[in-house]
Amino acid sequence: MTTHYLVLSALLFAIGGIGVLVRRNAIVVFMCVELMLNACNLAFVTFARQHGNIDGQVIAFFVMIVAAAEVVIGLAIIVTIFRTRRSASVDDASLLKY
Amino acid sequence: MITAPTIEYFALAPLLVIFGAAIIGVLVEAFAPRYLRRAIQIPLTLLSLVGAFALVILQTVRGVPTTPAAMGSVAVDGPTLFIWGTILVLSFVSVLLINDEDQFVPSAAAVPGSAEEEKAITEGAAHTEVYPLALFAIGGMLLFPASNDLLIMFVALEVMSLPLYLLCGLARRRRLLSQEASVKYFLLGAFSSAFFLYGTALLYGYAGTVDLAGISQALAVAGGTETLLIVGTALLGVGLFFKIGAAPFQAWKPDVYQGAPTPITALMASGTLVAAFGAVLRVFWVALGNDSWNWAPIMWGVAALTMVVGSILAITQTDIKRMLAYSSIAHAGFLLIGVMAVGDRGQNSLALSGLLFYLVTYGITTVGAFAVVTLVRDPGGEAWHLSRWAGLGKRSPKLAGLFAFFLLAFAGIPLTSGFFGKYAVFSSAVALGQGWLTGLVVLAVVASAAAAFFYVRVIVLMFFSDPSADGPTVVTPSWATSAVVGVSAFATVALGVFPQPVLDLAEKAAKTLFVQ
Amino acid sequence: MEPVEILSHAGGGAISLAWLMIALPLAGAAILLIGGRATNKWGHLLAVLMSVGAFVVAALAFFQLIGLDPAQRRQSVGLWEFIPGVANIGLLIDPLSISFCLLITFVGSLIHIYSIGYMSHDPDRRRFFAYLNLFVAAMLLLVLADNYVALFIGWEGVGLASYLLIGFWQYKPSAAVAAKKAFVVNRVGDFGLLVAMFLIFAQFGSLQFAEVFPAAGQASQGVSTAIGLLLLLGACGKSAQLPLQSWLLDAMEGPTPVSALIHAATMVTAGVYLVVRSGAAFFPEGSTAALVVTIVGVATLLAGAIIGTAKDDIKKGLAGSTMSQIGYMMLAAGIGPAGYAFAIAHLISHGFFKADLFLGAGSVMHAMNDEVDMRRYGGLRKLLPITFVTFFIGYLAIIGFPLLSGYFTKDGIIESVMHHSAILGWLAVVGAGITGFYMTRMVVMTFFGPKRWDEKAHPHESPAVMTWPLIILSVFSIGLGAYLVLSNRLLLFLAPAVGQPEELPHFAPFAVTGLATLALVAVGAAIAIVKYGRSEVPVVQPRGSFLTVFARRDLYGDALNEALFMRPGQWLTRLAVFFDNRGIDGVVNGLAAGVGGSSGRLRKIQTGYVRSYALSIFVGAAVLAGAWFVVGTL
Amino acid sequence: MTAIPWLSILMGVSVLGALGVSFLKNDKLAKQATLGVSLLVLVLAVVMTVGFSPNGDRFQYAETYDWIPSFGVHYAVAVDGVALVLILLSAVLVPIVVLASWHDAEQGKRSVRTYFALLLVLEAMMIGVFAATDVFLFYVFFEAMLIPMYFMIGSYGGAQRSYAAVKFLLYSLFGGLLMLVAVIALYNVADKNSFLFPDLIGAVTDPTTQKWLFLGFFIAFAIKAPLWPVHTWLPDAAAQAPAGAAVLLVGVLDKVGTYGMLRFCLELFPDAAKWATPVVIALSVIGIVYGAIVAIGQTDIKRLIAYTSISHFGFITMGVFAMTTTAASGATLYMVNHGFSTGVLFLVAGFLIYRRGSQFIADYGGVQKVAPLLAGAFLIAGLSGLSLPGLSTFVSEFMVLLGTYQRYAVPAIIGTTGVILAAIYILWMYQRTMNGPTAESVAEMKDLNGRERWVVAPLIALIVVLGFFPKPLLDVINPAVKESLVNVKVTDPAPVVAVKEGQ
Repeated sequence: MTTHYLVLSALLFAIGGIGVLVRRNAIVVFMCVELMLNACNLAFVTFARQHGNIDGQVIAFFVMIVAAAEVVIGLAIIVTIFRTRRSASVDDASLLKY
Repeated sequence: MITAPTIEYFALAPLLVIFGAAIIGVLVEAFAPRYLRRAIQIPLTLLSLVGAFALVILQTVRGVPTTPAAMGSVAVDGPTLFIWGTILVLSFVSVLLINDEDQFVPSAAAVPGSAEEEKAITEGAAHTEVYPLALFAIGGMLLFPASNDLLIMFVALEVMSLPLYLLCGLARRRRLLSQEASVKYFLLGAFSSAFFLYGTALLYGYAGTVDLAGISQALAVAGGTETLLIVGTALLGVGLFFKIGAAPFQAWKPDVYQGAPTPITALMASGTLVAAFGAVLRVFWVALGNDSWNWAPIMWGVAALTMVVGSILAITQTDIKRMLAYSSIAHAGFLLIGVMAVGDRGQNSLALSGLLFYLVTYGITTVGAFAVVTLVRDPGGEAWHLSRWAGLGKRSPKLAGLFAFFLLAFAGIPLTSGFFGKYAVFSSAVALGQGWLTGLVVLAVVASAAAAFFYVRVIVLMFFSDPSADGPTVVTPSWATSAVVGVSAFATVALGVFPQPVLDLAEKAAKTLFVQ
Repeated sequence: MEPVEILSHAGGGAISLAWLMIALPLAGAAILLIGGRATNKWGHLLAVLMSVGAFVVAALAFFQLIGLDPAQRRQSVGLWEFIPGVANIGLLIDPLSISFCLLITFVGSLIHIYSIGYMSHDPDRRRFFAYLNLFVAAMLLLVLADNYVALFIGWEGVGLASYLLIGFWQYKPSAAVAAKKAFVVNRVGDFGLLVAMFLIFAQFGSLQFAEVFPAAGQASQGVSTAIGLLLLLGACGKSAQLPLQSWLLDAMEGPTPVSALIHAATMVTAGVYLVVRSGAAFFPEGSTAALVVTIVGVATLLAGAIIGTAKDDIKKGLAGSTMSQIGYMMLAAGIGPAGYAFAIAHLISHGFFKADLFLGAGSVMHAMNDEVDMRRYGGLRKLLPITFVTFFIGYLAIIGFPLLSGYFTKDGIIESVMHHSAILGWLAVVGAGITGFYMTRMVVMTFFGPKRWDEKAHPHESPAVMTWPLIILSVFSIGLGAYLVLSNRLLLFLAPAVGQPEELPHFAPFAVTGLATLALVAVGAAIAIVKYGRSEVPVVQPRGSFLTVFARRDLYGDALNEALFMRPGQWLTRLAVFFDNRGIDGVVNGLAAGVGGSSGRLRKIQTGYVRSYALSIFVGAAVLAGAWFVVGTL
Repeated sequence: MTAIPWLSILMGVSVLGALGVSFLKNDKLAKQATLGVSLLVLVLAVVMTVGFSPNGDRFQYAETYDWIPSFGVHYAVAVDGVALVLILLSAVLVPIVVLASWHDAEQGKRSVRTYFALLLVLEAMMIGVFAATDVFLFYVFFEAMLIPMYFMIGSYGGAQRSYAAVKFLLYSLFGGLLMLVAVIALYNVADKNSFLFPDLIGAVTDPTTQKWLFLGFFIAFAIKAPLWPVHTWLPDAAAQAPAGAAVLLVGVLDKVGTYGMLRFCLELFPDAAKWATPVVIALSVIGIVYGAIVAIGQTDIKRLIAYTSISHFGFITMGVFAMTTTAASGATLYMVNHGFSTGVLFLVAGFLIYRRGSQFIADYGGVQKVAPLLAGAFLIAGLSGLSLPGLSTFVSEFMVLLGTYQRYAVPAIIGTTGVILAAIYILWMYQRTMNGPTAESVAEMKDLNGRERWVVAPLIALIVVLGFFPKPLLDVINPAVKESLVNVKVTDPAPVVAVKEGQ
């Protein structure tokens, strides 16, 4: 019965993706990305179970670490730009174009 | 029953050296007094790069290992070593550029134009963290093309990218653009790596392993039409295409290249591209090699779109760095042709050597070009707007001449390295003898004819139009920068006239192909 | 009949030095042109010397030639390999070419001498003499060549010389235009000659007379007709025959000696030479080509005569008559060996008396400070006695007054044409009548009647250097015709070169045609005397009847050319230029602009919004996956 | 065959000269040095020519070294008769151009020595491109040549210079890149692992492949030549370039196109060439007439000359593709003669324009009165442009038409009308500039000075001498052309009527 888990992870991934597209607040966008990563994790562990090997679970741990590192960097950047612009809207940051 | 893992330390030595140096660098930041840091960091960085390079040479001489290292998760084979060598050289020259601290913000945390920034400037503060960050990024670049399973590849991707996200935001001038570049690169990068990861997950689901060799075996058994495989490959592709800046995933490149500090742009445009192509080759040739009939057509479309978008959009650019970004997109398109030129072993090694050579030539020329860009300054920083470059040929003929030469190399004029790079890839593609690929080559040459227009446009500006009264000043380059320009100019000539030695290396590296 | 084979010259004697004929004047021209002002003082003397030298060589060669027995009289002197496998430069000394050489060098020398006086006041006299020498050299190459290529070199060489000399006073726009016109119209003829050469080469694989003529018989009828007509086109260009006559009248813009030498005595007869030279091969008796030649000839002789009747410009009047006289020669040349001799005879005698007339006209102009309008002459008889007498002799010769040159040669032509075809013959007779009219008109208007010139002019006889040539020429104009024609001297002399008719024509003085001709000439002359001698000649040209205007306007030849070629040509040119700039170049630039424009539009895709970039990635991913499915299921 | 590497020496001297000149600080010295070097090259070239044995093997002075083994590329140079005369042409023209453009570079207050250094670089490449017997090497020179010329037009040209330069570069580059694909394909199809020309002859057999490769090469050469309708870059480039550069552009660079057709299109892809002949002949004929007509309508002297060249290139391509010995030899000779005649035409026009400062015909009139020598030179140049018999251009034009007629009568006849049109465009230009009342704007015009006479005299001498005695050149050209046609497997049509044995 692993299919449901897969569907769920796909849904989560899709929601995350849509979120990135529709939300303006940089933090929220970033959270959506994290959501996508976690969707991946879900998929990994599911498949791990499906194949009956633990690679997937191990990978999930790796991903969490990476995600954490990403959070550190990401928040640093977002905070800096927030301080400069007094806004966390990703749409404001659109000087670079064409 | 789990056997204890064996690690081939010698094979991985270059990686270890770089990462070790990076960590030391961090410690230096933590403990060394501010006035000493720079004096420590620069030699540390450069030496580690040299050391790593020496180790790469040593391994090449000692004989290329034929089996992947670290329980099959890191493949140190001919191509890897060649790519490592290339990346290390390119990083070395890029670091020489970074060494010019006038490029970097004194205190990234300070709000632009705020009092504290003034203070930082007056104190002459500097972010020497730049060096360890760069080293981490370089380490990532080394690992990325060497990783023999998708997990390592993902980790490497992040290790390479995260420091770059930060570095992009550290430009001393035009802070807003720099920060914007940083945040854009970060968000999009994270987004795309999520795709990469999900693709990995699906492939894991398909093959039951993330080991590239394992995936290709699974393909051999199961054939190539399962949904998991298809979607997985597609998403994996998205992540990789994003990194090399292939259309339609190229959008970040111009913005980031434009906003980032020029030395970092140089590092990304040369090192990252090389690493990313290494990874692309590994994934598509090692893991999906048996499936080329399915992915080649897709890649055909991507390549065509990429070279057209790159060439066309570059024509009307007014920012020099942005223009070079589009040009690098176009070049990514040309390189993809080589990735598709797969056939029997001989054909593969031909295509591979072509790609490797192209990467070398393009990387070195790019660094040189960006180095020149750092030298042409306005009161407000670099003279980024093309119109400011008008008549540079009269103000400082040598510099303008060198830049023109680099541009001609990009355009692929004979007797420059760029020509042989293009030639190597195109000829391997034509050698396949497939109409669809030859057609793409024709498209490529038409595109490069269009691309030639905007390179030539800059030359026209520099040489054929008269300088404006308050034209940009050309700063006298630091020893490092002039070294960079000199080296890359020399390499561009040498590879344009006597490419054979490097070609030999590339061929030797490509002979063995990637280990399974 | 098969022409006698050409022998390559054994060597020795003046014949092997024939190249000197060309080399001397050529050297003269070169020295004067390169030497520049340094040669101003003695340049003209050198030129005269060279021309005389050429004459001496010609004379010697001539005597050596008649020393040989008739079968031997076709000596070719190879000079050097020109285009390997195509043509060599070589000279052919035979009765035909040598006759021309004598004419050219002799008359040429006289005109050189005359010019010393005529051009004495011109600052550019040296350049003038250089061009004259150049012309003589080219003309000799034309007639001496032993193949078509060398002939063509001379052919265009004389064209160049005539261009330079017509435009000698190039600061006069009219002169410049006339020069250009002459060259261009000649080029139209040369086009024919060129294509003829291609055809000959494609047929016979050679352009040497010695190889082409013997083989000519084997070519198909159509081909040889085509060759003939193409050659004729060339001849028409040089000899100002219809339809390429229009340049000759304008050519009178050149200094008068030029008109005398080039546009009366020698160059314009080159066409006749070409036809006669190739006659046996490509204009065999009764062939279509030959027929066309006769038609062109007769048409031109009438046209020229008619034009001559209406001109008030003395030189243009003479030019018209030149056209008409060459028409006679063409006509004769068209009727085969029977006519060749008379054609050449008339050509030679015409060379003398027409030169005489032109130089006389020049002398008159010299006296009237370059006034050319006969309506402003009159009664010059007493003031210019020598000029008058010589001119009058020339006049009698041209109208064919009994026992003078023209009488024998022209009547000879008319006679033999009569045998050939009555219609042509009678047309020729009519032409003679008109000649009588316009020449008489010219003499009367110039030398008789009251003086009509204004006070500023002080007519005076020309210096000896100018009058002596006149005298010599007029002497020849009296006797030469008889010498050449009586007892078929020239015909027999030329026979080895051009062949001879079955039965020799015996010249019967005062035969029916002869008398008819004389009568018509007399009538014409009488009308002229009545119209211009007895009645007052208005100084300003009257409007004149339609016919007169028709004649004045050169039978609307120029108008025709303008309507048919010039205007359409100008339109075509404008069209082409427009098409090139807007059309072809437009496409090129349009393409570039299109790329640039699309770039300008496409870059807007790069909105700068992270979310739209993300969207492109998202969509891209979807598309990729979709495409993969499609490909996978293929 | 001498052991002396003549061709490398020729190129080496020019390149070293260029380097030397570019380092000289003193402009005057730089000029003299350039002149010296180019004269030295000329002398060497002449010596080499003397040593050439026309009836020896086809390729002489051969040098072959591996350059890039992994691409099968050699540094292989050698000359046959055709290449030799074209190299000689370049060697003759360069010193004259140097002398002619003594002051050209100074107008734009731009670096004089750069200009002359570029000239020498260009000379080296011109020699190289004709000498290359390795297709790849040829391509390298073919493309690389563009750059110095591009800078000469762009930095030292007239008002529209950058437009003209860019147009020139991109147009040629486009053709060149298409050719690059063909070159690569040729290498792979032939599968000889070598780019040496002799190895590649007859290597491509499949007709379809031949056609594609032929097109790849031909388009590049057609643009270079230039052949109608891809000619529009030439008038702009030639009109904007300084006179000297224009001479080398039209006189030599464009010949690479026609030379390439003869050497590569015909010999490497004979069947495809025959297949394409009707079209090419048609284009050439159009070019002849069209170029002439457009030339008549020009108001700018240099543009006019450029269009006359387009007409002349029509003759050359027609001669090449007529594939008869006479026509092909004529075409080759035409390349040389056209170099001289257009050269002197451009140079004299350049002197004229330099004096008056205008390229427009309308700004002149009656120059002959004030500057007879200038006018005389202009006239002779013009006459050679309308290929007057006795001048070298006639010989070649005559041979081309004669040879073409043997196989393609109608095109030859149409082409011959060009003779009439030529008379119109040349003489009309001469009349408008030199004849008539002297325009006050030119009343003060100086006549040719000593330097300019030295520029014009040698060319005119050459034109006249070759006009009467072309044999030396033809003796060198003919054997080579015959060899090529043998490779193309065509034989001259025999005359319809066999005459008694002469030639």
